[in-house]
Amino acid sequence: MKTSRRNLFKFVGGSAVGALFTPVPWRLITDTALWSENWPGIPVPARGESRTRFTNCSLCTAGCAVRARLNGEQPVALAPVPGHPVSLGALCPFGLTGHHLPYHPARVKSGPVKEAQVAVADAIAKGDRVAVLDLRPGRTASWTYRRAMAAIRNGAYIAPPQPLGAATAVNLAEAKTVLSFGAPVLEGWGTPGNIIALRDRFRLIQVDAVESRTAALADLWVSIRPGTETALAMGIANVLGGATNFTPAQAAAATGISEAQVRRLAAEISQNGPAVVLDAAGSSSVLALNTLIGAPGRTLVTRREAPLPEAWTKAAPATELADIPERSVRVLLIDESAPGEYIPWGEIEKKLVAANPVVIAFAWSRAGYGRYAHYVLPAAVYPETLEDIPPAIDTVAPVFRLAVPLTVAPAGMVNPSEFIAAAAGLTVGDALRERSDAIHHGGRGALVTNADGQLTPVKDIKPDDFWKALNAGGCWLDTPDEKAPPPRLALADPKARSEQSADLPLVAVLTEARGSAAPASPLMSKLNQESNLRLGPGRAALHPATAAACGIEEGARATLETAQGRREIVTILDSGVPPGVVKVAALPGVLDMCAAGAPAKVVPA
Amino acid sequence: MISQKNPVKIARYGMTIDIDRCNGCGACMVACAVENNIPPAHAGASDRKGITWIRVFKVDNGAEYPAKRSVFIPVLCQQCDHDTPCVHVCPQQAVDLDPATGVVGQMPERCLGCRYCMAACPYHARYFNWWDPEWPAGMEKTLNPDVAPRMRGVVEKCNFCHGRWHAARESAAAAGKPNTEPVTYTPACVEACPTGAIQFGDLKDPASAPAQAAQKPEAFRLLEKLGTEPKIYYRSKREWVRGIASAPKAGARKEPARG
Amino acid sequence: MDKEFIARGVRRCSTPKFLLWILPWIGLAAFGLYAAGLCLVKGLNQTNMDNRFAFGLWIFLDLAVIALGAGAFFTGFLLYILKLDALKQVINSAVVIGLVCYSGAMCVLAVDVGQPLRAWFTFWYPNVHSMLTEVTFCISCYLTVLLVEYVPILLRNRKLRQVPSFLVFEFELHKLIYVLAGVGTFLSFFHQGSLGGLYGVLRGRPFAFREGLAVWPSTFFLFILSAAAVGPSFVLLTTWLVEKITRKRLVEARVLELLGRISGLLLAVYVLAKSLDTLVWINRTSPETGFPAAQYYAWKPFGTWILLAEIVLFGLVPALILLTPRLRARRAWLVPAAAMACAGVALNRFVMTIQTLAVPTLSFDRYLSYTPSWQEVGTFLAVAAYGVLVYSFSFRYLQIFPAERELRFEAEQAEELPVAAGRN
Amino acid sequence: MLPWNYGFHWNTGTIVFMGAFYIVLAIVAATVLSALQRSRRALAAGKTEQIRWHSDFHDLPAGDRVCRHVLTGEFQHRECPHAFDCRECEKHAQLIAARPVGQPAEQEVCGMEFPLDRFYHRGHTWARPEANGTVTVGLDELGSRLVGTPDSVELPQPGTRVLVNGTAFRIRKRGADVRLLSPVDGEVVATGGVSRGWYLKVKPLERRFDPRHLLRGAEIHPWVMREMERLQLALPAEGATCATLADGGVPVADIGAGYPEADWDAVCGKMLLEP
Repeated sequence: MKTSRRNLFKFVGGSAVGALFTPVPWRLITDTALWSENWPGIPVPARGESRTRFTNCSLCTAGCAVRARLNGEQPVALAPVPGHPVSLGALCPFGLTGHHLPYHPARVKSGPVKEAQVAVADAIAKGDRVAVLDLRPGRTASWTYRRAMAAIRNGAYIAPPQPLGAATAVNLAEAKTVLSFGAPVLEGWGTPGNIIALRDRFRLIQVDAVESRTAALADLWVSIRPGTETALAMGIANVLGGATNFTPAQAAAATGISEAQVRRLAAEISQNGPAVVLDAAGSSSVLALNTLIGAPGRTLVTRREAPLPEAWTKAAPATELADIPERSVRVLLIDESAPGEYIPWGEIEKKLVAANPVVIAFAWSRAGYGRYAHYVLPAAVYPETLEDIPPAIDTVAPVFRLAVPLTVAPAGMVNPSEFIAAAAGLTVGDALRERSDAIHHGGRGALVTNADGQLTPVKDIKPDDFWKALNAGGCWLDTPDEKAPPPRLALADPKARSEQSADLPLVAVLTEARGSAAPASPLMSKLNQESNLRLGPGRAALHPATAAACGIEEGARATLETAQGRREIVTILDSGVPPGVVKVAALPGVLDMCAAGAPAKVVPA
Repeated sequence: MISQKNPVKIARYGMTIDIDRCNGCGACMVACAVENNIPPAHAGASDRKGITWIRVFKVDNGAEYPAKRSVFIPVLCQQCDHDTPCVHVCPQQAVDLDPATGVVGQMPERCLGCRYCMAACPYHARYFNWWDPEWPAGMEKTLNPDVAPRMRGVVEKCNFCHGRWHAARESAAAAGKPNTEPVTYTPACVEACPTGAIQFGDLKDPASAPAQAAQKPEAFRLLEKLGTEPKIYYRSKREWVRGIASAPKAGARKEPARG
Repeated sequence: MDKEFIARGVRRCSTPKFLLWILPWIGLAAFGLYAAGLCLVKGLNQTNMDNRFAFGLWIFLDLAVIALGAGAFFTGFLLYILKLDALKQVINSAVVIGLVCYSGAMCVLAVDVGQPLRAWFTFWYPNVHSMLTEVTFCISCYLTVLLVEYVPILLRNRKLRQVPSFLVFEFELHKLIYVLAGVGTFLSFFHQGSLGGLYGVLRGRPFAFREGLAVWPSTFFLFILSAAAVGPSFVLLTTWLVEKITRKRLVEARVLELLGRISGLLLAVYVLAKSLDTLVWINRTSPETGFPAAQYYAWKPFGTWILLAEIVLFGLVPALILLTPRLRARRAWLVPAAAMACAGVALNRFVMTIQTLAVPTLSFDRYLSYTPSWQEVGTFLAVAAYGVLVYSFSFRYLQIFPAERELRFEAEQAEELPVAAGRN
Repeated sequence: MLPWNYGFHWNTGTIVFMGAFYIVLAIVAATVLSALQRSRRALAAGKTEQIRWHSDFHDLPAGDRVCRHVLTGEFQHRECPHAFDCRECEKHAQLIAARPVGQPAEQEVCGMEFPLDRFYHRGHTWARPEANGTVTVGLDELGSRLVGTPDSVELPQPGTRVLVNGTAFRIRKRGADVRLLSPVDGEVVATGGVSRGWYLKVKPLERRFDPRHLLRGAEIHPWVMREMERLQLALPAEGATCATLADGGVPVADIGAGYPEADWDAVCGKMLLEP
C-alpha cells in the first residue's frame, strides 16, 4: 500500500482514536491532577526523625513543663506534660507556640555590643551610679546581677515592685473565697494548671470594670467604675473595722454599686474564709484587706528560695525603683530577655541623670524598652536559652527548674548575666550548675523527671545525674514551708481618682495583662485577628453607642489620646464593653501613655 | 477505603466539649494551627477571612449587667454523620465521609474552590484559603511534617487531625494490630486544652468519653433539628447555655457581639 | 466602508457612528478584564466575599443571566418543537442573547472559583449527586449547542455566504437545527432546574432548603418555570430596546405580543406554584428544621416586603398585565410588564443567593451584610459590556431579525402612503 | 468519570447521569459531523449554486415566493414549494394540461416590450431557443431598466455550465452587485453584452431546452403587473425626480436615476430575487 498523505492522516487519526481505548491518556490526566496538588512557593515540610524532648516554659514564671516534638533537631510542636506536679498538665496558647519565637519577624538580630561595653566600663571607672533593672527577679541570673552590682563601687540592683513581698506566695489550695480586683486569675495569673485544678474549690469574686474572661467565668462579677478599686477596698475595709474614715456609702457612690453590695462583699470575704484578696494594680490599700481577714499565714504564706551557694553572700540588695533617688542613675542595664511586668518608661526615665545617661536593653525585640534604650543588645529567646524560672506567685513550695534550649541561638546573641558580670569584673563560673549543686547539697525535696513522671528524693541522686535531669527538663520540688506569716500590709488612703474632664471623656481599661514586651508567636493572630477571642495589639474596643458618639465605625483607624500621649489604634465595636469605656490591649506602648483607669478619648484618624 | 475481605470495625470518632469548663484561653485554636500547618493571619485577614479550624466564640445570654452571663463555645466541624450537608454538594468528590471513621474529610488537592460546601455548612466550620499561605522567614521550618500546607483558592476544615490518626494507624500496624480495629489517638486541640474541656473518642465504644457524655441530660448538639447527626456533643449544666443549640431568635443580637 | 458585510436591504448606521457606540463598551470591558485579572492573579482576596459570605455578586449574576438567557432555549423549543412560526422573527436574536448570557456566566464562574486551572476536575471526578455537577455539565454542553446554533447565523453573513463551503455547511446545518433545539431544550430544562436545586438541597440552610420530588427539591421545578416564563419577556425587552436604540421596526407587533402572552401564561403558573411552595415552606419545611420562618424576615432590611415584592409586585402584577389582551396590545403596558417579570426573577435569584447566606443559622451568629468590591463589580460590568458588544456586532453584520427588511419597505411606504400601510 | 478514579462508584446515579451526558454529547457531535459530511458531498456534487438559490429562496419574503398560478389568478394563496422550478411540480403539470397558456393581444406592458418569442424567468432573465439548438439568454425590459447601463457586467467564460436558478451572470450598478438567475441548464457557448441585447448563448443539456419552469404568453402580463407593484413597494416615494409609479408613471429607461434616494442595492436585490 503506497503512503499517500490521505493514508498518513488515516493512520494518525486511527491511532489517536485507538489510544483513547487504552488507559494511557486517562492515567496521564489523573496524574496531572495529582501533580497539580500544589504550586511553587508553598513550603514543603522537611521530613526528619521524630524525637521528644522536655523543657520548662520560661515565657512567664509559671514555668509550665513542656513536651516538645522535634523533627530532626527542629521543634515542630509543644505540648503540656500531663500529671506534672507543678504545672499539672496545662499550657497556655503562648506556651504552645513558643517554638515559633526564634523566627519572629520583629526579632533583633544584632546590636552595638562593643559600644555598650565601653559605655559601661567608662561609667564604672568614673564611679557613676550603674543599675540593673531585672524584670524577673528571683532567678539565678538575678543573683549574678546582685553580685555584680555589689562588686562595683556604685552599683544598684532594681527589681519591679512586689506588693506582697518577694517571698510571699498565695496558697490557693487553702482559699475558699478569692476576691480579685481585676487580677486576671483565669487569664494567666499564677500557674494556669494549678488554678484550673483548684477552680472548683474556691468561690471567685471578680471586681472588674469590663467583662474580662475572668469576670465572665467568675462566680460573681462586680462591675464597678474603672479606676475605683481602691475606693471599694476602703469601703470594705471600713465594714471589716479597718481604721479608715471611708464609709461604704462613699465607696458605693464612688464605684457605682450599691452600699448593700459593698457590705455583702465584706461579709463574703470575712465569713466565707479562708479568703484572699488579689489586686491587678498591686495597691497596698487593696491588699491590706488580707490583713483584716487574717489571710497571712493561711492563704498568704512565705516561700523559701531554693538554696544558694555560700559563695554568693556578697550581693547588692534588691531595691524597688521608687526608692532610687531621682536623676541618679548614669547607666541603666535593663534585662528584658526574661519577660516580666512592664514598668512604664516615665517612671524609669525620672531616675536617669539629666546629662547623657546610658540605657542598655537586653531584648529580643525593640517593642519594649528597646524603643528608648541607647543600646539594644540582642538576647536569645525561649526556647534557645538555658535559664532557671523563679516560682510563680501561687507556688507555695520552693521549686527549681530550667528552661532548656531546644534550638541553637543564632550568632551575635548577648547573654545579659555574662555581659554584666564581665563589666563588673566578676568572675562567674557556671552559675546554674553551682546552684544545682547547692540544691543537691541541701538534700531536701525531690526531683521530678518528665519522661517517666517519677518523683525521686534528692538524697538518692548523684549531683551529676541531678544536673543532667534538670537539663532534661526535670524539676526540683521541695516540701511546702512551715507557715511563716508574711509582712503585714498597712492601709493607705484611696488615691484620688483622676476626674473625667470634658476633654478626655472616656476611661481607659487595659486588657490582656500579659501585655508586657513578652514575645508572642505570629500564630496568636488566630486569637486576636482571625477571631475575636482576644483584643489584638493596636486595637481598642468600644461600645457601639460610645463609638457612634465618637463618630467611629467598626474597623476604623483612630487615635487614642491620654494626658500622657497619643497612639494609633484600630477600633472594634463590642457591646460587651460598657459605654464610656475604651478597652485597649496593654502593650508597652500603651502602658507608657495610659495607666488603668486613666481618662482618655478616641478621635477618628 | 474498606476492603471486602476483612470487614473494618466501623468507628465513629466524636467529641464532647464541656462548656462549663472552657475558659476561652484559645489554646485549642493555636494548637490546631500548629498541628495542621495553618499560617499566621495574612495582613488583610479578618475574623471572616481567617482560617481557624476550631474557633472559640464568646456567647452571652443577651441580658445586661448584672444579669449578663457569658460562656465560651469552641466550634469546629461537627462531623455530621447523616445527610452530611457538605459531602453531597461537592461537584468533584473533594469531600467525603470516611465510612470507617465517620470523619468528614476534605481533599484540598482536589478542591476547585467553588465554596458551595461553605454555603452548605450550617456551622460555618469550613474555611477558604483567600491567600497563599505565608510564614515569616525561617518559621516554615517549624511546620508539621505530617501535614501538607494548602495553596490558595481551596477549602479546608477540621478533620480530627487526620495526620495524627494516620500516625496512630501506622504505629498500630507496626505493633502488629489488625488494621480493621479502630485506633485510639488524640487530636491536637484535645491535647492542648488546659482545662480538659474537650474530650475525644469513639462514639461506638460505650466506655469512651463522648459516648458517655451523649447519654447525659446536659448534653446537646448544635442545630440538632437539622437532622444531620453531628458528632460533637456539648455539655452544660445551665439551661440558657443549652438553649444556644437551637436556632437564632429573631433580632436577638442587635449589635456585633465579640467573644 | 464595511458595507459589503452588512446584509442587503437593511439600513445600518455609518461605521464611525458604530465605532463611537462600541467605544465606551470596549472601555468598560477593558476595565472589567483588568479587575478580573487581579482576581485571577492575586486570588479571590481581591473580592469582599469571605468564609461566611462564600457566594456574592457573581453567583447572583450567573443565576440571573442564565435565567434571562432561557429565552434562547424556550423560543427555540416553541419555534422548532411546537412550531410557533411567528417566532422565526426573534429566534436568531434569542440565540445571540442566550449565547451572550451563557458564555458570560461561564467566564464569571471561571473567575469565581479559587482554582480555575482545576475546573476540569468536575468532569474528571464528577460527584453525580451534586447539583453543581449537573449544572456544570449541562451548562457546558448547552453552551456548545448554542455555539453550534450560532454558527449558521454567523455564516449567513453576506460576505461569508460568498464562500461556497460556508454557504453549504450553513444550509446543511440549518436543516438539522431541530435536533439541536431538542437537545438544547433538554439540557436547559435540567440545568435551570439544577440551579434551583443548588439552593433547595442545602439542608444546612433552612432558609433555602425545600422538599420535593425524588432527588429534586421544589426549587428545581420553580427555577425551570420561572426561567421559561422570563425568557420570552427578556427577548421581548431586548427587541424593544434595540428597536428604540436603532429607531427601526424589527419585528411585527404581533410577535412581541405573542412573546408577552407566553411569558404571562407561564408567569401566572409560576406565581401560583411559588405561592404554594412558600406556604408549605413556611408552615412545614422550615419549622421542622427548628427554624420558625418568621425569623428570616426579622432582620432588616430583608423584611417580608421582599417576599411580597417577589411574588405579587414582580410576579402576579406583570402576569395579569401580560394576560390581558387589551393591555398587552399597548407598548406602554407590554414592555414595563416584561421588565417587571425580569426584575421579579432576578429578585428571586438575589434572595436565594444573598439572603440565604445573610440569615444566621447558629444562635450566636450575626446577621451579615456584604458589599462587593470594585473588582467584583468590574467583572460584573465586563460581562455586561461583553454582552452589548457581541449583540451589537451580531446586529450590525448578521441577520438577527429576518423580518427587518420587509418591515423597512413597509415602513417607507407607510410614511407617505397610509393606504399601503394597511397591507399585510 | 472513569472506574479507576478514586471515589468512583458504580451506582444508578452514575449510570443514569453519565449515560445522559454521553448521549447528549454523541447527539451534538453526530449532528455537526453529519452536517459536515453532507456539505462535503454537496460541494463535491457541485450543488453549491442550487443550494445558494434554495437558501436565497427561503430568505425571500412570503409575498415574493408565490406560485405563478397565483399571478394568473388560479389560486388565492399558494407558496411555490419547488423554489420556482416548475419542472418537478405535478400541480403545475396538471394545471397546464387543464388550461394551456394562451397568447395575449399585445406584448407591451406599462410601456415595456415583452416579446412573446421567448420565455421569462421570475428573476427577469429571458431565454430564447434559437434555430441552431442553442438558447440565448438576456435581461428583460424591466430588468434592464432597473440596472440601466450597468457599470460592469461579469460574464461566465464560454464552456462553463450554468444551471436553472443558478447564477447566469453578475451586474454591478450604483453599488448594487446582483447576480442574474439562469433560465436554462446548459453550457455557455458565447457571451454577449448590454449593447448586443443578449448576454449568453447556451447549449442546453442533451440538446433539448425545457422551458416548463419559465413564464410565457398570457402569464407575462399579470406577472409584470405584480412586479411593478413590488417595485413600487421597494422604491421610496419621496425624492423621486420623475413621475413615480404610484402616480401611474411608467418606468423610465434608467429607473435608478429617478430615485437617487433609493437604496439601489436593496431594490435590485428584491426585484432580481437576491435577498
